[in-house]
Formats: sequence, C-alpha cells, structure tokens
Amino acid sequence: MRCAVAVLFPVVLMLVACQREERDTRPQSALGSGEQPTPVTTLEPGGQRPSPTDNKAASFEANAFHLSEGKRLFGWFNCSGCHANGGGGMGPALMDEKWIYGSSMESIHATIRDGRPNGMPSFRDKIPDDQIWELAAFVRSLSGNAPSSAAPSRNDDMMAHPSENRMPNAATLGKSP
Amino acid sequence: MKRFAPIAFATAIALFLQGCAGWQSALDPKGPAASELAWLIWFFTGLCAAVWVLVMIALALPLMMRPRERAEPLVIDADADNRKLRVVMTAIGLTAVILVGLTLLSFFANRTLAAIGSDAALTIRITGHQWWWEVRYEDATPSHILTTANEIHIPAGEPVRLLITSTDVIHSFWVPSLSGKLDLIPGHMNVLDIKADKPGVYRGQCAEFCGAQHANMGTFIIAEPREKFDAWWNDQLQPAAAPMSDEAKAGEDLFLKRPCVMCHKVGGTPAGGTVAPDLTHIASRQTLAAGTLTMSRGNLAAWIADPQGIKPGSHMPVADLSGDELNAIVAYLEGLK
Amino acid sequence: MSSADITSERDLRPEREASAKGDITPERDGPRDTGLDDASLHRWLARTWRTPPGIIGALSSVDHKVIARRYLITAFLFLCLGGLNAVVMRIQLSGPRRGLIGPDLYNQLFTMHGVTMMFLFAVPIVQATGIYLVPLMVGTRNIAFPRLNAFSYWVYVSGGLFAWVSFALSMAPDVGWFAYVPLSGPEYAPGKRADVWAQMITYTEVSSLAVAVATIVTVFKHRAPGMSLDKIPLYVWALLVTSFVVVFAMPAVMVTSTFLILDRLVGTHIFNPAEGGDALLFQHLFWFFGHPEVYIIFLPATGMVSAIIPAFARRPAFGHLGLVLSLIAVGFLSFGLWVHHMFATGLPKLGASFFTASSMMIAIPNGVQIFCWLATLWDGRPVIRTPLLFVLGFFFIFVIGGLTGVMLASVPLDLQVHDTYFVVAHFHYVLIGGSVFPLLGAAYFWFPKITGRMMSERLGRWHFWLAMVGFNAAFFPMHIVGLWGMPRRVYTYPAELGWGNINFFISAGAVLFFLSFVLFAFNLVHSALRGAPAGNNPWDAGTLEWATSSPPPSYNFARIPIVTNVEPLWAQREALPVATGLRVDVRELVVSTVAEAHPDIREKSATPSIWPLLAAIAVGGTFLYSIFTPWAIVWGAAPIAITLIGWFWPKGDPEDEE
Amino acid sequence: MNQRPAMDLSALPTFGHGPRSPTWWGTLGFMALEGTGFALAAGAYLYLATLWPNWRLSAPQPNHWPGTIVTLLLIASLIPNHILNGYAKQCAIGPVRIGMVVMSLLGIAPLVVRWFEFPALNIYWDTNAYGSMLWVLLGLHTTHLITDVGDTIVLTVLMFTHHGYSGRRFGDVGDNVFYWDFVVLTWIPIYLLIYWLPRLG
Repeated sequence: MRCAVAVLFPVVLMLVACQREERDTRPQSALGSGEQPTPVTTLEPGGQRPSPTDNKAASFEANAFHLSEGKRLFGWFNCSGCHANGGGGMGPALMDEKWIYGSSMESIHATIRDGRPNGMPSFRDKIPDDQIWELAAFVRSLSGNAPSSAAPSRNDDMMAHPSENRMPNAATLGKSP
Repeated sequence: MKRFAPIAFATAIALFLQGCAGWQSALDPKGPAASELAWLIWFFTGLCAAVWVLVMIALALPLMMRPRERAEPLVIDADADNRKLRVVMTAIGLTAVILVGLTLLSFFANRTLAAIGSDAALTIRITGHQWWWEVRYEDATPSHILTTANEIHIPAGEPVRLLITSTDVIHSFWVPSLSGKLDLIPGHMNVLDIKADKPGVYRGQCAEFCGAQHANMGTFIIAEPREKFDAWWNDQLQPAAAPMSDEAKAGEDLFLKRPCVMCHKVGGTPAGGTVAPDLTHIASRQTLAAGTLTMSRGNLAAWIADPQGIKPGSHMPVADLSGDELNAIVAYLEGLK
Repeated sequence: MSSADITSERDLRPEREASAKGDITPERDGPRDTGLDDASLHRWLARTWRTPPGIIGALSSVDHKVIARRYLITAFLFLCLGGLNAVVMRIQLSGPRRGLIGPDLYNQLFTMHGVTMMFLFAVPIVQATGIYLVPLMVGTRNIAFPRLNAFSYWVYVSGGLFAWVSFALSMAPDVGWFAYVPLSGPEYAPGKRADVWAQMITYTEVSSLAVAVATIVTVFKHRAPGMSLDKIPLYVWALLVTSFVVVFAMPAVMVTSTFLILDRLVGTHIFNPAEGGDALLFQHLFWFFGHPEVYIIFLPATGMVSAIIPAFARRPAFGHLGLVLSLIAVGFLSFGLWVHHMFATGLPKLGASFFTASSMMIAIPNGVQIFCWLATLWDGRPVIRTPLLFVLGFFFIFVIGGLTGVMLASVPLDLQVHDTYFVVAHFHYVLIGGSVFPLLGAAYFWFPKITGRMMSERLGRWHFWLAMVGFNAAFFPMHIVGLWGMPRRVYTYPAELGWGNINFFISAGAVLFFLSFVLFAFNLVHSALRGAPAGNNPWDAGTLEWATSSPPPSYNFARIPIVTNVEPLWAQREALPVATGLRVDVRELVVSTVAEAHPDIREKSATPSIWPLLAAIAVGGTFLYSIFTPWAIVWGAAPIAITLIGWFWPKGDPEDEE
Repeated sequence: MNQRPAMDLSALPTFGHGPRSPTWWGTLGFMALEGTGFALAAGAYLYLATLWPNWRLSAPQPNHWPGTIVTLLLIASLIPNHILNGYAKQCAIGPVRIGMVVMSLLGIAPLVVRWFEFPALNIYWDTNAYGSMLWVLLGLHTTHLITDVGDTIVLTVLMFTHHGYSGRRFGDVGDNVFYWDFVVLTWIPIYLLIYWLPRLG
C-alpha cells in the first residue's frame, strides 16, 4: 500500500505539473479547434446537457503560462476599457459568479471571438485563436475558477484587486457568509 | 604547468588578434568612453599579467632549484625565515601600493566618463521591453517627439544623453564599442551619456538576463553626420507612406483587420498599438525583431509567418494568415520607408 | 563480542566519583578507560559508539564520519549533474544559431547549473569535508550536536531532490540562480518555477546554517586538551571563519527568498515599485549573501591548501599567525563588497567608488596567504605527489582569477565586462581554481584516511593534466569572447559577430574538463576497491587526524590526545600524550574551555536517533507544500512540533540523563 | 601510534551551566543567525522608508497600544526569567518547576495580546510595501515567540517527569532562559520600528 502511494504520488504530481508548467507558444492544432456549439442557455428539455469540454479548453485553463499570457493580453488589448480590471464598467463585471452567456471556457471563447449583443465586439480576425483561449482562461480565473496553483499572482502595478491566485473559490463567491 | 603556459599564451594572443575587428567589441572602441575603458582594460591586463608571471616564477623556482627534500619538519632555520619574512612583507607592501594605484586610476577614469555628456543637446529616452527597445527622441514640442524601436540614430561627434528605464523586467543597455553598460530598471531612471567619434553602425545587446529571448535583444546605434541625422529625423517625423501598389493597399487593409493592429502602431493610420514596436517607418530600419534578422522581404515574411520559430517565447503570436495575405502585408510593410 | 565480556570489563574500574554539585544525585558511574588494555578498550568503545545495524540503524546514524561520507558522495553526484548541465549548454553554444535546445530549456539548464553548483555542490562539499575532518583534527569523538548534523544532511539531500525532481518535471526555476525581481516576481514568472527556487534555497540554507553552528561549537568547545587558539590547525581555522561567514551571510538569502515567495504567494509588495517597494532591494539583500558566499566556498579551500602544503614542503606553514589573521580579515571584508555586483545598476558614483576601494582591499589578505604559502614551499624541494600537483594547479588558476577580480573591482572597467563571458571566466577561475582544485587535492590527500587505501598516483597525474588542459581551454578563451561583447545567459548568438570558432574551442575544452571528472570518478571507485593499503599516516603529516587508524574507528580516538604543538604528530614522534578517565560505556567526550582548551566537562554525546530524519521529512513536506499555499506553515507546524519533541525527549539512555 | 597517558579527566563534572556548556554556544549561534535575519528585515524596512519620501504611503497610523502592552509584558517577564535562571544554576528542582510554569504563562500572555496587534496595524500586508514590511516584521517576531513558548511548555512538562531531575535538564532551562532574553530584546527595536517610526513621518 505504502509502495503504491510512493509510486503513484510522483506520477500524479508529474502529470499535473507537466500540464501546468508547459510553455507552448505555437498554435496547438493537435488538440483540435476546441470549437463547440455554444448554447446561450444550459436549460434543455429532458434534463441538463453535460457541459462540452475537450482537451483544448482544459490544456489552457490549467496552464500557468497560458493564464499569465492571458493576463498580459487582457491588459494589452485594453479589456479594462470596458471591464475595468474585472470589476465591470461599461461592460459586465468578470469577477463575480454571474455569467450572462455561460461560464464554460468555450462560452467565454465564443464571446470574445464572435462578440455579444449590447457592445461586446467580435475579435474573430483580430486575435489569433490560441490567444483567445488564453484570454478566456484568464477571464475565468478572475472569479476564482482556475486552479490556484496555476492562476496568476499580482502584477507589479498599483493594486486593483486581490491577485487571481488568491481569489476566493468560485463556489463560495457571491454567497454572503 | 610550465609546459602548458606558453601554449595558453600563444592561443590567447592568436585569438585576440583574430577578434579585434569585432563589431560589438569592448576592444574596438569607437567613442571616447569606450576608448578610455579599452585603455584601462589593457593597462590592468598588462599589470595583472606581470604580477601573475612573477608569482609563477616564485612558485616554479623551489620546484626546480632546491636540491633535496627536508628531513626533519620541525627543524627550521630562523635566519632563513627572517629573510623570507622581509620578502613577504615587501611583497605585501607592493601589493598594497599597486592596489591603491589601481583604485585611484579607476576613480579618475570614472570622472573622465562622467564628463563626456555634460553638454549633450540631444536626449533620447530608451525603454526596455521583453524583448525589444523602445526609443523616444525627446523634444520640447510635443509634435516633434519621435518614437521608433531598436535602432538609435545619433549625430556623430556629439554627446547624446540616454535616459533609460524599463516597464517590465530589468534589462541592460550595452553598446561595447561606444560605452559601458547600464541597467534599465523598472521604477528607476538611469542616465547614460554616449558619443560616437565617427559615423558608423555599432551593435549592442541586452546584458542583463531578461527571460526567454534575452539572447535576441539586439540594438544598433547608427552614428551619422549631423545633416544626415537631421534628414533622417525629419523623415521619421512624417506619417507612414501611403501604399503604392494594389497589393500594398490590400496589405494595409489586412494590417488593420488582422491581429497586427492590436499591438503595433503605424502613424497616420488607425493602427495605434503601443505595446509592440512602432512600424511607421519599419522599412527604413536595417534589422527586424530587435537585431535578429536583417531587413529583407524574405525575412519579413518569415518573421510574420513564424515568429515563434525564430524567437520562441517572444510576445509576437503566430497569426493565422494565408499565403496571399502574408504577401500583401509584407508588400505593405516594405513600403513603410 | 558477547555481553559477558562487557560485564567482566565493568569490574575492572570500580572507582566512583562524587558530583561537583551537592544538590543533585551523584552521577551513575560506569567503567573508565584509565587502566584498560588496548583490546578491551577497543571493544568497549566500538560497542558504545557504533551505528546500529539494519536500515533503520543506518538512517539513525549520528556518526560525523558516516554523515560526512554521505554528504561527500551526494555532493559529488550533484557535481556530476551540474557538470552535465554545463556540457549540454556548451554543446548548444558550440556554434552560432544552433537549434539543439530552445530558450525555455536553456534557461532552466543554466539556472539549475548555478543553483546546483552553488547550493548543492560547493557549499555542502566544503562543509562535508569539515564535518569529516574538524572533529578528527581537534581530537574529539564526534561533532557537536550530532543529531542536528544528521538532520542537516537529510534536509540537504531532500532539498537537492526537490530541485532536480522539479527539473525532471520541466518545473525547474528558469530565472537564473540569482533570480532577480521582477523577472522572478509574480508578474513575469508564471507557474511554480520561481517558487521552487525560493523554497529550495531557504530549505537547503537551513542545512548549511545548522552545520555552521555545529562546526563553530565543535571548534570552540570540543578541542583536545592543550589545543589553545594558537595551536588550532589552519584548516580548522578556515572552517571556523567560514562557519561564521555562513552564520551572518546565509540569513540574507533566506530573507530574500522569503520576501520573494511572499510577493508571489500572498501578494505583498516588497519588490513592487508601484506600491512602495523596490526591485534593487532584492539585489542588495541577495548580494549581501552572494558575495560572502564566494568566500564560504573559497576559505575552506585555503584551509585545505594550508594543510596540504606543509605535509609536502615538510615544514609547518610559514606565517601561521599571518595566515590566521588574513582568514579572519577576509571573513570580515567579504561583507563589505556586495555592491560590486551592482555597479551597472546606476548607483551613485561616490558610493560605488567606496566599494571599488573595499573590493581592492580584500586582495591584500588574499595576497598574504599566497605569499605565505610560497614562502612555505621555499624550504627544500617539495615532495611532488598528486595532492600537491592540484595545489600547484590552484596557484596557476586561482591567481589569474584573483587578478581578474581586481579588474572587476574597478567601477568603469566593470561596466564593460559585467554580465559578459569575461565574468563567467573570472568566477570559474576563482571557484574552480580556488575551490575545486584544492578540493581535488584534498580528495587525493585525505582519501587514504577515509577509506584506508591510497588513490592511484598514475591515474591521479593523468587526471591532473587532463583537468588543467580542459579547464584552461574551456575558460581562458571566455575572457576574450567576453571582451568581444558576448553577454552571459544567452542561449544562442548570431553568426555575424564572429564568436563561432572560439565558442567551439571552449565547448571542446568543456567536454575535456568533464572527462577529467569521469577519470577521477573511476580512480575513486577503483582505488576504494583495489588501492594499496594506506596505514595511519601515509604522508607523514603532522595533524591529529593522522594519529588514528585509516579509516578511523567510530570513536575516532581510543584515548583523547593532548596537544602541545600546532603539528602534534611531528612534535611527538615516539608516543602521543593522551588523557584518560573517560567512561567507555556511554558516549563521553571532553568539553574544554574556549581559549586555552583546558578540559572542563565530561559531556555525553547524543546517541543514534531516527527522529532527525523524521523531522527533516516534516520540515521538507512543509516547505514543498508551501509553494502552493501559505497555510502549509500552519498545517506543517504540527508534524514539525511532534518530530522535534520526539527528537529532544529523553529516551532513558544514560546519555540523556546526565 | 603509541600512547602515553599524561592527564586524568575522571574528576571533571558531567555538565556545566552557561558558557561552559556547548549547548549555550549553540544557542548563541542560532541567536546570531536569527538576529542577522531580524537586522536584515529591519534594514529592508529602513531602506524602503528612506527611498520613498512619502513613506507610510498615506496609510493610517498603527494603533500602538496592543504593541505597548506586549512590550511591557515582555520586559516584565525578564525578572522571573532571571530568578528562574538562578534556581536552575542551583539545580533546585522545586523552584525551577514553579518558574517554568510561570514562564510558560508569561509566554502565552503576550502571544494572546499579539493576536490583537495585527489588526491594530491598520493596514493589510497586500495594501502596499509599508503594510508588507509591517506584517513581515511582526510575523517574524511572532514566529520566534511561538517557537520559544512551545519550547518552554515542552520543557516545563519535561521538568515534571522523572527526566527532570538531571544536570542536563537544568542546563536546558538555563538555555531556555537565555533564548527568552533574546526574544524579548529583539522585540524592542522592532516595536520602535513598527509603532514609533511611522509617527515621525
């Protein structure tokens, strides 16, 4: 038993770590496009549909490098112009647990790529697909949805809000104590 | 050891002679600061070599000349030890004198360096980014402030003041044939005065480890006669040239529609990104990607098609462009003289 | 040996002793060594001091020689790993624009090379040599705080594993061994790589600090009767000064790495200029440790040189007092030079000039040492054996490194060569010339003491010449390529700068230098198995470690020697005066006064215990967990407290009770 | 090598107090390195404080009262601490047991007040560098306080067992006294830095 744990623990650690620390900067077409039909609602007659996920979304969401790249792009592309560091302004807040169009990676990816009514522009040709995935992963981390061992830490700026790796867990967010 | 010493020296000298013509070499000074420093380097080297040879002789002599091994370790000739003590004290005294001399020498060299830029007329602000240099020519008139990247034109024979800082990590600005290096530190503003004696192109590169592409963060100082520099400066102040051919026109449209526009600026067009090098006059530069590639149509196309193959980890992403789109964008950029 | 033998010995010394204190129960007494014949004395001591059998027994060992051997082997393995890193880097750099490895791996490689060589090889191996030799040289039976010593080995080895497992997982730090912020800070170093650096550094420094304290106390309180301050061997002085430097320098790097992980993990702003922090603060703190670090590695090596030269020059070191004073001077001055690593940061000119002066000044005590050694060699023809060859190589290389160090001390000159290959050449000349060559000499010198067998002289000479040629071929041209403008820490370089040929030459030299270590490893293994038996004192040297058998018994000395000269074995050729009256049924050793080494107390040394290992596991687990969450400190406190209580709680051994 | 007995050590005592004992020197060594850590943390604080002309960075003043109470408690505890040391030197088990209990309580008391010190700083560690340094300094000292109080409590328990009545244990008590002095003395400059330096600015 102890042996099994001793063998398994490093293996598990290795798999988790590899995914978290990899730094691929070229498009990862091997993982598929990651595109899914993205419904606006999850309500369906006859019970809930399982949320669509594939390797692509997962490989971006749990990867520290991609999350931090997403954070950098969020600043560079002036997302804060409308979303104000995630707190919300002209556009909706990103730090809470309210998602108008779904909270999955795929939904956020679709939102950035195709835009949404009431102001969210489409960045389809303006941002390469992988960078959209990075942004989507970072946006999810703003509300504590990313694993804290991969989520970005604070920036070397004035502090706007607690860093993403110290966000309260998504499950407890928005529920008053 | 004795056998090896001459070989080492011969190799060293041969290698020195071969390399003195270097393009980015501290031993090939092209400005007053680097000349002062090269002299200092040679002086220190000569003195240190002499000291080293003396120590080696002192080491080799007992090995060669002493006839026999000592028999009884604790029987010591007090007179001999006293003589040795005098020699050792003299050697220590000499060491101290040499060191004081070298300290004074470096102090005065420092003062010479500080005097170089006291009357600089031109001030250039250099901001380090991962992994390129933002270059801004300061001017009292806001419309005369000029922004470019990686290549710094200066008038030859005139001192120029560089204000250097960083917005991300620490970099270090170093053009060996003109001057010593100075760090670019976020939250600090450093001042480096440089002067090139003669017109020429002097290569430099980042000298403080700054991440994935530290190796490919080159810069060039291009010293020109005053009138040529003024002409360059006036050209650079103009907005970008309008595309001449149809292909270039299509390229401009694509530039504004595709990812390029998110980060880069082209003066006179809606493209106004500030997080990547300003491309208003990119075709007038000699190199691409911070001194990594020489400027040519082929290299432009290669860089845009696969930046992550050329500079893995750099912040320029792979944009999904078709062959025609790529050609059009390259045609457009080529026209931005 | 049967227990019946022991009981029969017990009757030999029925003498009882009243305690000095009237208030406390008289000491339970046991047999003394006073009248014992050699054979029964050996039987008693061997039983009392042995490391228990079995795996648990081996893991419980507190014998300084056993632990030092483990330390030495582990450090040598890390040296090989770090050397392999270097060879891979050199292959990548052997030509311009070579595509063998990309920047991501290269940056991890050179960081791991630096971290491994500094924290997992150089400091541990000089301390390990001290752990082995200092108790023998001062004539005692074990190091002070033997369990702390065992603990520090476990901490060290797990810290090293931590770093190398991270490397295998592509999670190794890639921010340089110096890990400057902001590059290693929260914004620019995503993932856990920089956290691995921070915690691994803090953790392994715990081990260095513990060894340093144990060494200081061993030298201060466990010296053999009569070994007053002026009779302490130079090697022991060197280790003593080094340990003091460790005590005052290592906390700086722990503070630095703790600040860094606080910034990364809980969002403090210590290094964030936008919120009142400062990036240069990191450099000040780091180099306040980083410069003394060089002397931590170098000073023990000077001690080795001071031990080897007298043995082969056949006379005591010339200028013993001068050598001691210059060791102490170097130790002090090493704290006043850190800014010369920061001349390119644009500090105020006048302050920088002060550090030029102080950096130049440290050349004086180092010069004193060099001149004194030369004067020692000037009496008669030295006996040229492999250990002395490596010391001669040390002179050849280290003097170059020292002189280029003088060049780097000059602010303006430094601005041209700082962070170039010139500096890489300089510090390899200092560290390999100044520390690794003496260490290799020391390996040949003390190998007979450790294993009881001589190392092959023929292979030794081959090794020496291969190392000399390989080293100089690899590192001398780096001075030149640095002056030609090649910066450090680049994973590639363009062809048009003309650095290709010289880099190819450097890479070839590096491979040769690596091969010399392969030969050395072969010589070690071969000689350990087949070498000629050494006898107690194969070199006819004069210090106490040669008075006992090779390898030394678990109790080091059957009777504690009395010291009358700085080279006691030369002064007492016929018979060594010894002290008697120690108990043989418990681990008793002599505690003496600090200055005069008058025997003062018969103290019990700690018995073997598994708890130091368990404590190291608890502390290590806490550190590992703490790169993920600060709560690790809270959850880790309980196991740490339990293992520490287990460690210190008396088990009813006589050693604990009195 | 031949041996010649020349000295008899059998009359030596088997334990010593204070600087005679190696443990005392070991404790001193750890104090030196921990003291260096304190000094460097304080140095870092002063470095940042002199770097920024508007230091305290518009943060509110800390409330010094909890800190002052801790200071008074710590200074007061030095008296029983040294009385305990005297008994330990005399190897008087009864008074030493009482003294250890007293010292455990006098260790816990400032720890309880310390709990209220953190909110009294009136700033969080992640607000700005001033807040970070305050928390670091206070945290560093609190770590020492906790470990030493833990050590004292364990030793107190030990003194009540049958292991307590031995020379080595009395030496341990002496070293514990010594270390407590260190914990108290390092607090004074940190107290001044945290609560009184910001009042100057």
